[in-house]
Amino acid sequence: MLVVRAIKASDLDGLFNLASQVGTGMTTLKPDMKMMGDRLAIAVASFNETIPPEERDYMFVMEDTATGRLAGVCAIKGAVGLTEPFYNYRIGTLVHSSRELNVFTRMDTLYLSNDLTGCSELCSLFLHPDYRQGNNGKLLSKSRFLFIAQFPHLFEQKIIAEMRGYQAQDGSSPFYEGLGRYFFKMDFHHVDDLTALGKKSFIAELMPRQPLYVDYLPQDAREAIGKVHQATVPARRLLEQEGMHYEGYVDIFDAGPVLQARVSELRAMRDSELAVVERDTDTAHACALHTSEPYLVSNTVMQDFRMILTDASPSNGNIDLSKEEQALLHCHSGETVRTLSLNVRKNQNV
Amino acid sequence: MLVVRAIKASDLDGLFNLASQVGTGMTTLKPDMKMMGDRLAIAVASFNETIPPEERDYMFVMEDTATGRLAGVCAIKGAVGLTEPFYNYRIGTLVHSSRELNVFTRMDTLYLSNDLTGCSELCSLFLHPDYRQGNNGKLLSKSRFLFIAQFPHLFEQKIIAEMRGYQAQDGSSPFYEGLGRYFFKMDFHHVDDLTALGKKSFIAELMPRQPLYVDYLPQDAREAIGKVHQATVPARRLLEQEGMHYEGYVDIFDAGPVLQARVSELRAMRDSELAVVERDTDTAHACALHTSEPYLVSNTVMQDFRMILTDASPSNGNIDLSKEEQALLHCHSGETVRTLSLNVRKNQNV
Amino acid sequence: MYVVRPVETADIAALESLAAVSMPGVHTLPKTREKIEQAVEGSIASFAAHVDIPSEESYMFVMESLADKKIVGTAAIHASAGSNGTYFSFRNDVIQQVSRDLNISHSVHALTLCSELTAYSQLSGFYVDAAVAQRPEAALLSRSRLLYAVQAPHRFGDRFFVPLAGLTDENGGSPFWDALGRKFFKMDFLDAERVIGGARNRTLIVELMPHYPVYVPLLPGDAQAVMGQIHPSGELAFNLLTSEGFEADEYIDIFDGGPILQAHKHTLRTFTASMPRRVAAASGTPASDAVATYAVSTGPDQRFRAVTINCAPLESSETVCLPKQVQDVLGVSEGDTVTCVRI
Amino acid sequence: MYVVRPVETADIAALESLAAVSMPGVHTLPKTREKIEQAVEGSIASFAAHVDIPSEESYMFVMESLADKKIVGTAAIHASAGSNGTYFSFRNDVIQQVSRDLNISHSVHALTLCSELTAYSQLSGFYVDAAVAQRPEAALLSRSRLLYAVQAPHRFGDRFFVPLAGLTDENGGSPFWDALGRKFFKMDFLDAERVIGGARNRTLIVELMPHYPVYVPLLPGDAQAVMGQIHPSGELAFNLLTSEGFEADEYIDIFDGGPILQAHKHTLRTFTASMPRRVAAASGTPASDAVATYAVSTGPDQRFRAVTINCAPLESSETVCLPKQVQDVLGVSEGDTVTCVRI
Repeated sequence: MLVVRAIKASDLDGLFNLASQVGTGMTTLKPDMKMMGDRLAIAVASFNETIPPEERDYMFVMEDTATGRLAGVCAIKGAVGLTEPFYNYRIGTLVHSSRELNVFTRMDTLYLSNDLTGCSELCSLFLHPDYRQGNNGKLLSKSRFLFIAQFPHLFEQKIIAEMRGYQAQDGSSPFYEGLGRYFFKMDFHHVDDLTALGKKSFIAELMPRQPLYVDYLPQDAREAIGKVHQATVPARRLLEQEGMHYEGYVDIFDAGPVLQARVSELRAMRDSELAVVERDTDTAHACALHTSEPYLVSNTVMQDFRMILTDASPSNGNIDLSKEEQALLHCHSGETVRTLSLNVRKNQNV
Repeated sequence: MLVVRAIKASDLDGLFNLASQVGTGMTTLKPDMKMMGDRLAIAVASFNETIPPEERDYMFVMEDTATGRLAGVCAIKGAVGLTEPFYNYRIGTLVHSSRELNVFTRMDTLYLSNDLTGCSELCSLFLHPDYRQGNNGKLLSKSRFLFIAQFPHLFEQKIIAEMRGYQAQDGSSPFYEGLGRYFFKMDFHHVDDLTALGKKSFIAELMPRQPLYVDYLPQDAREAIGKVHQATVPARRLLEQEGMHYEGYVDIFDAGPVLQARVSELRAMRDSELAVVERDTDTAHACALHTSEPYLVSNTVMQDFRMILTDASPSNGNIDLSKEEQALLHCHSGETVRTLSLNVRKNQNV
Repeated sequence: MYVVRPVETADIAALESLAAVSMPGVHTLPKTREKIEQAVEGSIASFAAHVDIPSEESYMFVMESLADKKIVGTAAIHASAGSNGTYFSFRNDVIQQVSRDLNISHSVHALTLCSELTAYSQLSGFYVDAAVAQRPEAALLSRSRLLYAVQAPHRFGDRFFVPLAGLTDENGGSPFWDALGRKFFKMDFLDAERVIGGARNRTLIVELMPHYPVYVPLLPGDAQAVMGQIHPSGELAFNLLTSEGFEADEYIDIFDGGPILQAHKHTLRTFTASMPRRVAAASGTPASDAVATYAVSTGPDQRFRAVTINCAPLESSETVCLPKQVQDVLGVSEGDTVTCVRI
Repeated sequence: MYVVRPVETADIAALESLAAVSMPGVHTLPKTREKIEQAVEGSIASFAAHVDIPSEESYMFVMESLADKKIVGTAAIHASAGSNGTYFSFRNDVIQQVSRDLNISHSVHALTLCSELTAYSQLSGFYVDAAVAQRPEAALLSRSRLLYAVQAPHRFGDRFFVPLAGLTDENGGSPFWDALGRKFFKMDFLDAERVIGGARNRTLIVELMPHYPVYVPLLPGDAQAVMGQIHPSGELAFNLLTSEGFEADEYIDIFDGGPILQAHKHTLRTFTASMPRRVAAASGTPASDAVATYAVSTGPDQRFRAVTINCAPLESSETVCLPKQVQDVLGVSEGDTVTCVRI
């Protein structure tokens, strides 16, 4: 059985093993014992609420309870950009119009910005290849929204997620080749590594400050704007189902999209429901609502937050969870859990 | 009884009388027979769908059926900024940070933008002073969202509403005095009139193009950014209840906020429900759900769209409307109407 | 012998046939009868005008072959480029890019739309017949505008500039336009020039042209290659102007990327090296020590005339010896003062 | 009699006591023993260095009263302002605002952070004792830096600039800083200058300073009022430099808004009017026709010396008559060539 749960100090080795599988392209999850240990300490302090909300980094692991093996990881940061500047390009619109000539030209424009400073962030999602099947990916990614719905006061008004940007067949970034290279004079991966290390003053020093018309860029660079890496397409779709949208912010190097949402408008905030766990009896099972719709269920305890996927559905404020499920959630009948249908239900009234 | 309905060609005189009450500060509703006649013709063509969706201007009037008098007006434009540039200031963030000095400065910045080009717009809301009581203002303002929920395919992905900006006691605009006056060298009201007339090339000619730090402005100009005129506070609140948010766009002259939303995330899109009108019988009335919660109800006919407020509530896909209500809506039992609770219901699960 | 003089109404027909000669770019002659008439009338009014502050005046000169009374060249100068708006150009900026952390240091070129040439005096409309192009009279024609400015400094600014036509391809297309202006104007180069009439001071420029610097490395190679390059037809003008003291490099044209030469009058030879000299009599044939060619001019205004003469160096002389025929052409007599500058 | 010469290790103690004199701004002297030692050693190494491209060299001069062997002034010149980064300043831009529709035309001033002074040579650290300030030796000291550049042009750029301290209030606050720098640095003017050590080429400037033009009309009145104004202590330097040919107005300091004077060497009197002259003997007392004061200098490098003399105009003479004492101070003999320029 799989459970997604708050990370613990004892997970360091498991986390390191997991990170060793990640490969390039994920700057926040590198198999570096020192970095990882530091981050884990912050995560534990976050769940224990011993550091201020904006410094927190809630990490979750997916554990295969049969083996104790860690199958995946994901995280939510309380706020970004409060110690190092957080840069993006924002795509804006400028209209150049002349009545006299009857010309009306609408141009996309890149603005170097720190607009997302202070937003909460979904990040560091990784599922081990052995577990990439069924609803595991959905469980891991969407579990974070249940946590947010349970503790919304811990997060900023807006939440974002940076998506890995489009790369050509040969692994190059057309956007970087069409723009960044002229100013940074080094390879894309080198630049990416520098930012992962937090060395960002070179961005202030070398990046063009003036708004740039997108039309100045070569065709392939233009097309890469807001487009995710092929491997990231499913992850993007999952977040969009939860109410996150691409609003014109992209990575300054590869132009990968930033998805964002008001926390208050996330599907989990609007549609997740509290339910009381029913006693584990045959009667309860017999009366329970039967649907083919899987549900995400979490307990409501910060320090030991745990989430699972179940076939049970909440009904009239109750939910029928099996003994095993209750054990996975560390909860008992009569206690309250939070529920959210795994998939988005279609609105019949539109 | 009051009904909000699609405007008709025969409403021109009534509309002119209404506009005569408006006074200054509302550039889109001036008592000018020629302008008004032109606009009315477009509105009629809009409901008849004889012009493309982006050119449409759906105007609604609130009619007092007892007297036939027009009590209010409001409108939705299919798209803005497609023939004349639509300017705003966007408030962005720039971070100036130096590790060496341990300085981290977060600055708000004004960008001259045409980002909202192509958005649909809520505009021209005016309720005659004689009718400013009870739920009339809510009915008039919110009626538009029922129309959008019924015909969402007619609108762009995003919808906006410009709010009149803050003015000092003496009627001056602190934001304009702190910024625009240096570049336009004329009075605020003169500038406002020019833009109302569609003369906008002077903006391209005179407005500073470079991003401006908000901190350069005097204190009172800074404080006016995103703040509405005192008389506009209630109108703003109504729109915010429906899911519209201030996202950092303001008027270039008075810095009044632009509220905006994704159409798909409007409350009316998520929560409005279709319901079948029950036969007007005593049994139906007796079984009807009784709540103290007023509902907005509309018919579903584009050319003759009509909305009222009712005490009836939808229940299991049906709604019990009285003969009078059915007459106001031009609908009959067995037909489908759209319903939305007038007020926002609190989410019990947060 | 050739004389440069202000244009007259009688020259209109001759100008019309000159205009029929096809020329690239827009900084040349008015093309239609109506435009030519306007230009000639405007010039006559300008020479006649009493001027306090240089404004919309535009002075047009023609070079006439005295032998056959043929017009063989034209040249013009506008008192103030921005008199009717703002004169827009691209300024060549260099941005230093230095990162000490990364040990990177390089510079990036950027083009910034600017109005700094507004209120400069603008030279334009230079054209000479091929037969004269290699003769010192070509320089005389180009320079006569500045000789007039030396005589009437209150009619002009302290700074002068000259836009020269940029490089275009065989079809009249401009790679620079295709990379920039076309994106905003949505039309072909020649159509844009036609619709704007060669002007650089129109409201539609500020409405349509980019307001933020254009980073040159982002431009396609062919657009970068033609920046600051002149159309072959402009070579003669370019050479005459640079030897006069004009400098390129700082500004280029916003449409075709052609060079804009500019200078403060203190650095122009016509201003710094022109000498007033008293007219003395001379025999009709040049003396055997005639080692130098001079432009000699007189005025004022409508009576402006300029010719070239060959004579001994004038630097240490108080007079200039002019044959009777030359005196007649200039409209001067012995004892009058003329302005001389070595060509 | 006073001589200007390169600083030596033996001068350190004297410089330390000079530094004790309180002076505003940052473009003056190093203040601590350690900084002074660094500066002196750097200067000695610079004079001794073989230079291909001007770089981090910094040359420091002192003026010594020969009567009492006292140091009465100092002056310095840096080979290349941006050798260690990029030299930042504000450029004064003027934006033309024209609307033909509305018949509006005015101009708006804007300050743009720029790096154009990078690679210029920078004059700094000018200080003279009050007793000498009114004497021609003050001009000698200021100019000796340029006299050295005339002798060793390969050690310097073609352009020079000098930042002068801006206006501050009685508490050392700067209204210009309060309106601009403070908003980004979040600290007082003097603290900022202390932490940055008067430098204008540090990474933290590009990190903290505004990257977009500052529209001057939006600045508070007191900040606008001090833009380009000098601190009273800089008046002597300002007057000496402007009469040398330096121009203000185009750039101001990014911290205090003080003027930055700049010039191409072709417009500086020391470059355009300096004359090489052969040394001839002279009596110890000035001749009765001594109507002019000259700076006379010799070199090379560490042996650079400069003094003032009074003598008859040298323009039409091939020699300069120097008394034996002066020859000794300069380290020259009859027949040697020295560089002379009128003060």
